[in-house]
Amino acid sequence: MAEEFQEDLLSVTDRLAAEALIVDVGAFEGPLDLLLTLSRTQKVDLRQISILALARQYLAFVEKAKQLRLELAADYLVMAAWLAFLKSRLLLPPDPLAEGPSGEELAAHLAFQLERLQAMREVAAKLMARDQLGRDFFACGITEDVTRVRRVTYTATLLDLMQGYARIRTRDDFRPFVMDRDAVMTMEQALDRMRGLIGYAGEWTDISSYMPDGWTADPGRRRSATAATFAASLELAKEGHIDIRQSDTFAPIQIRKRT
Amino acid sequence: MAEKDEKSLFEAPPMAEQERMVEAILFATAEPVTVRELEARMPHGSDPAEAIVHLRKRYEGRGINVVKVDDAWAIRTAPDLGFLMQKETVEVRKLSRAAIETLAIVAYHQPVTRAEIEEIRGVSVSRGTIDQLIELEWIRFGRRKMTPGRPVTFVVTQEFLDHFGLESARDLPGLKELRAAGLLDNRPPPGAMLAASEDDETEDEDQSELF
Amino acid sequence: MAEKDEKSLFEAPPMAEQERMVEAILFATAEPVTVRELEARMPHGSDPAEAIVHLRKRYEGRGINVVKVDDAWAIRTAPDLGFLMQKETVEVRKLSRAAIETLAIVAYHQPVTRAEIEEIRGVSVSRGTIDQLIELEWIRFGRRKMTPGRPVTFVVTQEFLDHFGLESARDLPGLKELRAAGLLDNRPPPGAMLAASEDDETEDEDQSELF
Repeated sequence: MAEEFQEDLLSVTDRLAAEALIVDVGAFEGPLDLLLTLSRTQKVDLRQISILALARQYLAFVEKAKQLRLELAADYLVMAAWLAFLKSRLLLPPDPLAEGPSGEELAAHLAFQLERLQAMREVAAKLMARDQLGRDFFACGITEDVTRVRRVTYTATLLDLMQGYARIRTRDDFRPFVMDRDAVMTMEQALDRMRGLIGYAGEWTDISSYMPDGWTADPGRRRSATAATFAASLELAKEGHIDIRQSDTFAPIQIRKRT
Repeated sequence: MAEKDEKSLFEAPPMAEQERMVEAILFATAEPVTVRELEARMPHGSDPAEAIVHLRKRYEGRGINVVKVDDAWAIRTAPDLGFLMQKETVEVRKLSRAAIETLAIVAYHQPVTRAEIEEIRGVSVSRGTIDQLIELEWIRFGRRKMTPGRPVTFVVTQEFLDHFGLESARDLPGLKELRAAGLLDNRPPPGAMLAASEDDETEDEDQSELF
Repeated sequence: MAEKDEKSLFEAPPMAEQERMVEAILFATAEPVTVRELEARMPHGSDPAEAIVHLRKRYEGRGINVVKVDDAWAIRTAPDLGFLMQKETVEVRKLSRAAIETLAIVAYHQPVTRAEIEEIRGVSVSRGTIDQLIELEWIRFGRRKMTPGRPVTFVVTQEFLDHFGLESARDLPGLKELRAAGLLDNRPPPGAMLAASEDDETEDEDQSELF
């Protein structure tokens, strides 16, 4: 009871915080950056942060963005899915038979990542605040005026060298700019395809069965098609056309038409 | 007689004279100069390392100082007098936040691969960020990593140390604390098996081509 | 009270401090600096003319001296040490495109024969280009190839590695890495993506082998 009550309380403040963040979602450099900002609202040492609370805050943020019909990049949704999974792992009593890392281990690693990113930002600021050559201290203003011996030497930079090599090795590839989409399936393509098919999906179906013909044999094409199909499924789920589920980490992802 | 002449020909100049020579060479060279270079340019038998010790002492507290950069030496103005130098200041190209963070990650985690930078920042490193840092000569390619795929690594350069007034990468601010806190460890995500890390490698490599 | 504050605000720094300031300004400025300019840049009430007298004395007989140029002042190396500066007067020119490309091919494909270089570049390599690279001590002759005619090969030198800040030629980034760093703009031809990335792999491993 008390736990439930607290969760509600949390989600109210979370929702308020989420609303404030949504205004400048463009200012975040991806999910980890957003998580770090969210973690500051807990006002504790990063080492004592509650990952569970953080997961709730993040999910509230994504939920709010959905309500406002805001476009969130796919990696935000992937992180949301992962955090939802983590949340469930943290709340459920540990299953001794379950394979893979425990919820605590995953949470500890996320906390580590946040602390490390925060630390890198702090030292980056410290670095830039140092006295800098040409701004705070200076090299000799003149290059020596003694001109006794004149010898011509030639120089080149590593960049010249690499660009030179790249130029030769790709000369044959050069042609007027066209987008090579041969081995790349875009999310738009996958979306178009799935919209046509989804009407028939009354039962739970593995999303791998939505992969287009001819895209499964070649590993490169298969990888691209898998990514595009998955991203498209998230998009369709977001739009409310389908339900999506996955029973376990790395288990098949299944979808069905929402009724 | 001839023997004596020959001897004096190879005798090193007195230390005071060697100090003058080092002073002149460091003054005339914008880039830091290594002891080995000094040795090559000074008369046979000179001991530039000792001359530098004297010279450095002589310039203590002066308007210009002898500073160590990596394994080389340079003369630089004292940092507290920067305010006099407005005229000399060249506008440094403003670095993006991504570039600054990437630079810090290379400095503190070197040698570091592109995939590791991305793992720490949580986003992919945009084209041009690395390019810009290489062009500034603040980072360069290091040894390849002995992991699957043998990815190239990045390390910071002597120019980087010179620019930020660091004697060596060990003097980076807060380095000890970060190391003590374990924040510089390469900690793989839990459950990442060898196979998984191999997968990651290829994934990271091909990312820019897929999307 | 206010008057007193104002006065102390404008009080000139001690002469030793003024000397430091003049020292730093003269060192960091390319052109000789006039007393009037010094006055304008130093705190109100400073007496740069006197500071110069002290400074000049301090540098008497040193490796660098304070010298008068017209009505302005500058720091210059002592005239008797000019012989040490010969190295500073080399004129540096950019390497030609043909030379850079040839050098790059040697670095990436070594040991490589002249015929192989020509095949990769698609044009013949002039004698002068190879000579120039050898003279720069960036490439040298390697082993003869065990193919008919036993042609000589070229490899890069330690000087090359030093100049380009590389620990070994194997640390040079592959095509895929060049592309990832944004140094390579065009994409591979359609369908070649997989084949190309496999190629890259072997290239990284067997850089010495020609494919």
